[in-house]
Amino acid sequence: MKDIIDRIKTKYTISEVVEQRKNLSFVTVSKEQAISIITFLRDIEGFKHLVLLTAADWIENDKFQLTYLLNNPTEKIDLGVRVFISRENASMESAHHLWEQVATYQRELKEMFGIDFPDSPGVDKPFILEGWEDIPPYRRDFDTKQYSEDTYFPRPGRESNDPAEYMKKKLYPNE
Amino acid sequence: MVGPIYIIAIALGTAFFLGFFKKANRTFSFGLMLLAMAFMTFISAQWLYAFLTQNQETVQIFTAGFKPPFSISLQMGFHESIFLTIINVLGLFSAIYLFGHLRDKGVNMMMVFVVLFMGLNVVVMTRDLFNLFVFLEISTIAIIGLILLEKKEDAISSGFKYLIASGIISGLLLIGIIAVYYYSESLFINDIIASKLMYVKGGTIATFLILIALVLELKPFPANGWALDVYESAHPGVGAIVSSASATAGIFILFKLLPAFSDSAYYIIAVIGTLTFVGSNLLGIKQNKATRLLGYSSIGQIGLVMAVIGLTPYLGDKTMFIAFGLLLTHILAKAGLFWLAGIVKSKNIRDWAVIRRNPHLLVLMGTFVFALIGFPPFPSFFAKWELIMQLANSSGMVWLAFILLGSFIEGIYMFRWFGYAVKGENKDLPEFKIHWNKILPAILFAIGLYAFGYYSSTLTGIAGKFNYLPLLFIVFLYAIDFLPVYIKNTISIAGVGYYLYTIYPGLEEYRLVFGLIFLAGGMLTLLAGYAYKGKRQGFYPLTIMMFAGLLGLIEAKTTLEFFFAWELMTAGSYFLIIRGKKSMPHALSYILFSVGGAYLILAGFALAHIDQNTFSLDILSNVQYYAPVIFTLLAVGFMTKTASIGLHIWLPGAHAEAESDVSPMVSAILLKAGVFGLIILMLHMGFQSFGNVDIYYILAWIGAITAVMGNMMAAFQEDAKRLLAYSSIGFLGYTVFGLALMSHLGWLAAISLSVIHFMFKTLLFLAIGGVVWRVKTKEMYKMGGLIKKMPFTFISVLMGIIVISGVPPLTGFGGKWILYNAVLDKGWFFPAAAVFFAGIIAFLYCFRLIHTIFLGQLKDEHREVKEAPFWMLVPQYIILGVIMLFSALPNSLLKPIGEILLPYFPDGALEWQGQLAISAFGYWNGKLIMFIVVGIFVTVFAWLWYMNRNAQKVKQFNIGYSAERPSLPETTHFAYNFFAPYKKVLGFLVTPVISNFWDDVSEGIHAVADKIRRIYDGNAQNYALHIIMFVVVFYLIAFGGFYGI
Amino acid sequence: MKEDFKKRTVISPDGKPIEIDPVKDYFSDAKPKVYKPAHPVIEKFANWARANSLWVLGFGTGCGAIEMRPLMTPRFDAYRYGIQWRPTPRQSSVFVISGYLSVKTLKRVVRTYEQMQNPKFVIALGSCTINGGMYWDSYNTINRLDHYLPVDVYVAGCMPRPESLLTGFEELKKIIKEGRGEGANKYAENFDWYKANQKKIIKDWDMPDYNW
Amino acid sequence: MEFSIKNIGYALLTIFIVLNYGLILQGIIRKIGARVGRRYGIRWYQPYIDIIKNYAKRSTITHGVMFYIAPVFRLSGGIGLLLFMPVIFGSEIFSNFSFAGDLVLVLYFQFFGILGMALGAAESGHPYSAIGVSRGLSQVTSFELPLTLGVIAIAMQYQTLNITEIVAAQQGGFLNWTVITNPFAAAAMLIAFLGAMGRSPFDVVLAPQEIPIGPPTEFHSGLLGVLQLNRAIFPVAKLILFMNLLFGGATNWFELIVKTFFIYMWSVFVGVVYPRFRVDQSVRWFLTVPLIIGIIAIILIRF
Repeated sequence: MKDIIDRIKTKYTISEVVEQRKNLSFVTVSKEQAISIITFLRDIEGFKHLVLLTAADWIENDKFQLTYLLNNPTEKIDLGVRVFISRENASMESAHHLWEQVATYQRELKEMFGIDFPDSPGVDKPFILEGWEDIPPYRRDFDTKQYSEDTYFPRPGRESNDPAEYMKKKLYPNE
Repeated sequence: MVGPIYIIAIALGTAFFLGFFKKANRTFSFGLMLLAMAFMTFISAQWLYAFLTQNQETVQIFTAGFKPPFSISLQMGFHESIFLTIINVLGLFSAIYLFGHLRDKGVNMMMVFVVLFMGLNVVVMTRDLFNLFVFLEISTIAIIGLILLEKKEDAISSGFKYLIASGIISGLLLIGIIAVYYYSESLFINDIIASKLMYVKGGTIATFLILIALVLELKPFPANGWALDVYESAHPGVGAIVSSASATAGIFILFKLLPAFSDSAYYIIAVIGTLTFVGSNLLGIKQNKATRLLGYSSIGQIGLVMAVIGLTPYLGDKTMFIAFGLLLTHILAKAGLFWLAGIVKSKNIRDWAVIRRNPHLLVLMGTFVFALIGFPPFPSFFAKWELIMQLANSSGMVWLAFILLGSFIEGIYMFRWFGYAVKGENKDLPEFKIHWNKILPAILFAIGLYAFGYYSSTLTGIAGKFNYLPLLFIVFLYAIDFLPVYIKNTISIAGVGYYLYTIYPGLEEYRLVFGLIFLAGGMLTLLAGYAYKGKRQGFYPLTIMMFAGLLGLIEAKTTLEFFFAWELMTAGSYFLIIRGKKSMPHALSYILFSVGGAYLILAGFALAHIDQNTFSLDILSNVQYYAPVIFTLLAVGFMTKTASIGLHIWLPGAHAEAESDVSPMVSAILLKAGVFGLIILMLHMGFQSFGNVDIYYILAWIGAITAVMGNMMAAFQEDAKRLLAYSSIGFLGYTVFGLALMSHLGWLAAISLSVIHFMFKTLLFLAIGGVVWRVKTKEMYKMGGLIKKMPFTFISVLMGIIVISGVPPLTGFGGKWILYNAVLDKGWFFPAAAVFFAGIIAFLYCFRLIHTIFLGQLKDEHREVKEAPFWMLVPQYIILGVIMLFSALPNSLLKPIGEILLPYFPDGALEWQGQLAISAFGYWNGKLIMFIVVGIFVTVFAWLWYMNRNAQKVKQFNIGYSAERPSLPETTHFAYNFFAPYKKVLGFLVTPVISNFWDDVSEGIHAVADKIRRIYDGNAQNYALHIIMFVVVFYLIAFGGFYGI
Repeated sequence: MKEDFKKRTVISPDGKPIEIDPVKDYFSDAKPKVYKPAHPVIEKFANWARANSLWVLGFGTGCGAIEMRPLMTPRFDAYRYGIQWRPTPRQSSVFVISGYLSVKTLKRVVRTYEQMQNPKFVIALGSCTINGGMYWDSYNTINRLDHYLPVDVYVAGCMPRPESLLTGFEELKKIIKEGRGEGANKYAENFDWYKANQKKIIKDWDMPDYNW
Repeated sequence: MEFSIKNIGYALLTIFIVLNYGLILQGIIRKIGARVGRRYGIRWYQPYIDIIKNYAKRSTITHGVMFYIAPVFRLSGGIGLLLFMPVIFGSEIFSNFSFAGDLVLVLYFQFFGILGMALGAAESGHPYSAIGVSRGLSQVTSFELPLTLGVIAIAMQYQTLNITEIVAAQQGGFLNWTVITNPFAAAAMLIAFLGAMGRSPFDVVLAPQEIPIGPPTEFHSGLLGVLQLNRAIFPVAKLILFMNLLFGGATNWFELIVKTFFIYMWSVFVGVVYPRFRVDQSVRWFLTVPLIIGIIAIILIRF
């Protein structure tokens, strides 16, 4: 694992390395170099399989974090490539030319986070939400509870309990 | 009476006199020349008239005052007068035709022209061998002059080749003449004949040389490359002269000198003639230059005439009639075609589509082409008929086969050429102008063809008089072709109706049934014609031509009349078929199969005619020899029309591409002609077998396989009309099977199925035609849901398919029931099982037809489509009425047919009790079934309707679609490759093995033609070599084999 | 709206351009009807038959679909109560909404419900259909099914066991026999209200108001 | 024999009996199936309830005229098939309209309903209907060939197409039954019978999970009710046909019920044992084994 990261380092800049497990590491790279690094990993280092592409909203830093989780089936190791991109006009280079299925991930990210992937096939087509008009629901500034209350006719009288509290009260009422 | 010597005098005088007008006034010179030609024509015609009407004796004219052998003598006899008239008439019209050309080229050309005809005249008349040689040379040189004066490079080159070739020939001829003179001491032909030179030692070689020279003069295959180049490059007017006039003279010389040769010379001439006929036509196949193609045809035709002369021992006193018939047709038609080639000026036959800009020219071309192939009513038809009859009668089977083969091959390229003219793309082709002087001769010649055709029909010497009334009606319709459709349609229907009315009382038995199918059916389908607007140029004469042929079949009492009608029908239907949009290749394969089939029929009739004095159809009943062969020939011939398996490949395309109202004519009606033929054949000839093999059993299998394959292929079609066409093939398979059973029930099934097939196929083709009319496509998967737009058409189709599938209570079931009983009676279970299997397969295409067109999803484009034209629906609903009548009262159809069959098949008839039919095995009451089924149906329907009277009407996408909804009608309509799983299993059965086979045959013929054609490389030396080699080979064969020993 | 449902112009065989509005041209736009019950005697008999022949539409809308399957097995054997499964809404009479319902699924559910024939019954299975259950604050699942479809029987629980579902069916039978199973008519009567609720959350409404 | 008004009464009686028998048979067969699977299964009278339920549906939609009358075709086909056959041998009452036509009529009348149903299903515009019809027709054509061979063999054996006479010839003990006297023809026909009944392995036409029950996928309410009536009558009519041809007919209703029940069980047994065939598989199969058996039957009868 280490030598792989070293080999990447000879060519590219890696800003942070996190070794999660023996066979799982994460590297943080710049937006510009990301696709190039992934291509290198796929073609040279044998990470033939894209496990997933996902995003996280770091609203505090005004960033989205994209994670490309790659798998090397022969070495049985995983490597996550993290990219931070700006929340404003979030956009990232498309990787669908490397794996066709990436287009689907990117479509989902476009819908749920509003991250654009120019030139990705069908990226603007609705994925799960048909005709969504609000801000993308996975952004942390979207208040899902509020939205649900405004939209879905909450039944009056519904009580929500914290399960732990509730069970504690029920099982040990005297404590 | 003006003496024949004046012909020479006038010609010479004019030629001489013209010299004075060098450049003065060309039109005047031309007038003078024309006058001379006219006078020459007049003289010869006058003699001919005298011979024909006044018992004129043959006249001998001696020049220089001595008697032969010391003088040049001319003879004017009956034959001479005919040939002279032909040649001079041709000369006269050639002159008219060449008016502009001759005027431009000047007096020299005119002089040469006159001299040419003088030469030809003398060649015909002279009785002096050397004189013959001289004038032969004169005319040859004159022709070369005509060619060379053209002053075009290829013309000069070909003239040069001609020169070399004729040099060799004249050399041979001259040596021969010297030898003859040496041995017989006379040049007077009568003396030579009398001297029996053949039997003088050394005389053999002399006559041989003359014979070979004369034969070479006629351009035998393959030593004729030079002639082809001439035909191709010379002015078409000159080509006409070479092809017609000089060839005529050449034939006459041969004819004249024939008695001088030994009897085996006949054989040689026959061999060379036949070889030339077949070989030249074979090479013609690959041609696509019009004039060269005509050249091949010319050579072939002259070869045929040569063969006829050579076959004199077989033909006896019919030789002259045959030879004249063929020659006359050849001259008129070929000259006409060459002239047309001069008008159209398109070298490539593909560009002849341009001729269509003037439909009358097309009519002329059609006349000439059909005359050449030997269609009625042209002289060649009668000549060929006699030829084949006589050949068969005197056991010339091999000759017969080869001549028919050659004729067939000629048909291939002539019809291909004609097809291009009728159907080719003519948008970007250059304009052409028609000068009166060019078109007039062609028109007169065409009229001449018809006139001589009529005249020859009176000479056939059999009692049967042809029924020319329908033909006159065709001419009448042609004359009023400028009128709008509805008038012509009314007239046509009235004409057919009137004719039916007049002949109805005279029709009996099965002729009545088929008469009604042909004529009443014709009237019905013609009704649909009212739907058309405009003029529909040329449609009505052709339609009536087909119906005239069909009714001729009904009325025919003799084999000749039958064959006449058969050919007429073929020609008419060919024209109808080729009218369709993309029907050029299909029409070609149709006509080729038809012509091929017709020749088989001809051969069959000829063999049947052996040792019988009459031509009555009854000769088939007491055939003397070769009965199974005759049966096979005729059966295969008729089965080309019923499109039985192996002979069916012409049908789908032809029927599918035809116009909406033509499809029912050619499918529902025309195919019955084949059935009718088979019926006549089987009734007359009875049981036949090859050794132990029962031909009828084979026929039954053919019928069964046809039924299975036809239906199977129908099920896999995407094109609605093609589907119907294949279904016709299948259904005719049942009919053939039924006929092959040779029992009362089998025939009852076959004939009633014929009637039923006529009804439902007319119904379906008209209905589908109406749909195609509206939606402008034949691909079924592009339609769908049309029931809402065309409910009336839908009902027609629904009834039609119920009848096809044989589901009770409609009348189709009757046919199935009878067939079952017939099979149990006969015991041929395996073919029968195939037939019933085919009946079930019919469900596949029936459902597909109605589903993919009328049910399922309506397409965007068809949302505003209207119901089919009213006049298309009228005949459909008349037929529907009749179908319902026959369904409810089956004995109204079956009982009369049964009574017709009773005299022929007295055993096993159905017993009728009211509407209850009882056979040896079962029973069937059509009326009762109808009542019961309708009763149940109405009851259930009334109940259901009451239950659901408030049903909500919904639209086409309101379907439970797995919680989604359809988005496009195209993707929701399940139609394309509908029976995919079925195709996966049984698709191998419908791989186009048979089409491939025929394709291979045609490829093969083309390849052979192409190989052989390479000997014509355009090199004069090679051509000369060919001639020499021909002589050598001929010599070796002649002296090695049979000649003079 | 999908491309296929936008207006388009095609050329007819005659060469004339035709305007096609798929939603109008290809779908019936009739409103649902209220069907009056027949004469009480007949209706009672009919209701008995309806109650004893519950044809359930085989459409699992949420996680509860897994609870329906055991009903077919020998352990629970719902057939003995006259409960059978049909593959098409046309022939079914009971629609079991099995658990949470996302907006996307709701669109299909509405369409399918409307394709069923009157009388038709809805069993709402699980808490999610009652008040949203554990998805009560989700941006994408509904909270109350009865705002979109008339519900005959609720089966509470997360998830209810198959036995509960069977009890629900028995309850439905009771309701039908008593002549209270008029959900379809209720839907037709309050059609505008239901439609307004549905359209409020189904944003790309590309179908006619009532899917026959 | 002539048609008279009392025939209608007899016909109604026959239809009534057969309808009830058909419905009960349906229920019982399903019950048996359930018991084999250790379930209680439906109540034996469940088919009745289902039919009543469907008629009690209040709303109906229609896709067009053909859609509307397709069930009518189907039921008319079923009833007609039944009425054109002698149901009880020797009984004037239950011979119905068999005097209108013979075996050939019965064979071809089967298609009346099939064709009408196919057309109506197609008009619904549902692609699954059309796919189902395509499969159905393909399968019908293929089993029809061995059936035809069998029928020809039987007709030759008895020298008649009259069903009553065929039954008459088999009287006098089971050794006279066609199934004993002409085993190959019987085998061919019994195999074709499997196809005709449309049960597994030849039930790909209806394939509920794949093309929601195929052709009738759009039928509902009263229209479906009519189809259900036919599903009760038509199989029984076919059973009676095969019973008449192969198993000596029946001289009373009890005999008929026993015989048809066991003939039906034949298709049930096969259905339980074999999984579903694809169309191309079943077509291929019908055109091999049963076809050969049929050919052997013909050869035996011929020589």
